[in-house]
Amino acid sequence: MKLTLISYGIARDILPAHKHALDIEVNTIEDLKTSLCKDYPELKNLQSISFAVNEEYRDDAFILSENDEVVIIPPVAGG
Amino acid sequence: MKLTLISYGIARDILPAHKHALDIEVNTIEDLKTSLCKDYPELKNLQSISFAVNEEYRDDAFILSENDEVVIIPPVAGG
Amino acid sequence: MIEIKILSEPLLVDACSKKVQDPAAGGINIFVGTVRNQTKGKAVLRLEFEAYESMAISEMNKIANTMQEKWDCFHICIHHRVGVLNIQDIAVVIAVSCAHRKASFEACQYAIDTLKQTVPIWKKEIFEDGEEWVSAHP
Amino acid sequence: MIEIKILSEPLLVDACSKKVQDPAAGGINIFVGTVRNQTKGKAVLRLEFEAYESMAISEMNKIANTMQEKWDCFHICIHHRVGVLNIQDIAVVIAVSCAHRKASFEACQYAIDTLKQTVPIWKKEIFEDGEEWVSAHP
Repeated sequence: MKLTLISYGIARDILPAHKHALDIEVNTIEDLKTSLCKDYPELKNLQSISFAVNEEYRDDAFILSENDEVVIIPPVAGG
Repeated sequence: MKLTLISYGIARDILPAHKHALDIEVNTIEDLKTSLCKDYPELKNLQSISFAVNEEYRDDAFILSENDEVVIIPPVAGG
Repeated sequence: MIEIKILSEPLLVDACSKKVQDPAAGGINIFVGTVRNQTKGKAVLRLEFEAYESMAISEMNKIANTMQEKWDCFHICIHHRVGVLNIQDIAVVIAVSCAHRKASFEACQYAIDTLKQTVPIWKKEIFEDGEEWVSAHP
Repeated sequence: MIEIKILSEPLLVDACSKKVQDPAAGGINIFVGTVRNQTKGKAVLRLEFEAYESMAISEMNKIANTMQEKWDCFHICIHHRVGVLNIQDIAVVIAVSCAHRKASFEACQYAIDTLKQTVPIWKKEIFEDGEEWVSAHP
């Protein structure tokens, strides 16, 4: 499945680029998380990782679709 | 005892003047309150009356001295 | 730093906020009290505030001292206006800075709650058909 | 009225306060978050904020909607800054107006607490000898 992965904050430092094309065998957010944590083990050291699709947080069971833009959200720290 | 009575807010409307000289037989704030409420019965309709001497609230038992400036404080409503 | 003022000109929120800024502060809380256009459903035209100024300042200083003792506030700025105020005008600004935000909220709420109970300031509401000292009667 | 902005220029407290004024409002509460000069005792030189802007605005709108539902707020203004911030600079201003003051305090505290949990904005602390994304690691 072709996805675009967008990363911010510390995730942007760990992943190869702010915007990053993936061609990957995954169904759910959970699959994507597992795959990313294997390829980029530093992600496992983070306090949390969340994912957003279409500007909404999505849980592990969320089913990804071809060409989704997925945003990886490390622990937020606004304010 | 000679006292100066200073009044604000609604008390100023009830008493003859903002600053008002009294010559009156009183010992305590309580005596003064009783006397004023007799002379100006509208004071009894107020939600509360407090008194200050030297910029501090004083309770009923406070003993007045010759020439004290006594401030009558009707219910406050700042803010 | 504690700054307490009773002013007859319009109050500025930014001025109070800047007064309490501190390099070690993480949170500033500000309460701004404005004049409402009605009271119990009756239209208010304007308000007139008067203060027993020296004692009002002394009572506001007591409030600020308690805030510093209880919530470790860095800086406190309280500006209260007197004179004639129109609808939406600012009657009071209370700004407080603390290391952390929770303390700033608690301290500021204590300040406005206590100010309304103890500080000798009075206001008269002016209606179309009369006027009334606020809270004077039960 | 709800106004949510992410800005790269300095934030103004007065601007937010004025936005939420209302003739029916009696209380405005404002939270101002400023950059602290240290974190866990270590001197901070400056902060760098970045936001996933479209989602950050959407999440801040959710917060504002909840404030209106839960506390009957009249108006809410949230300005968050991004880019490089120096010590004492304002990172966020949240202003809210309500008929009564208690609601304004509660709604504003809810807003900043929730903003820090859900809004996709990140900050990096720059020290003399390195830098660190805030809250990234356990």
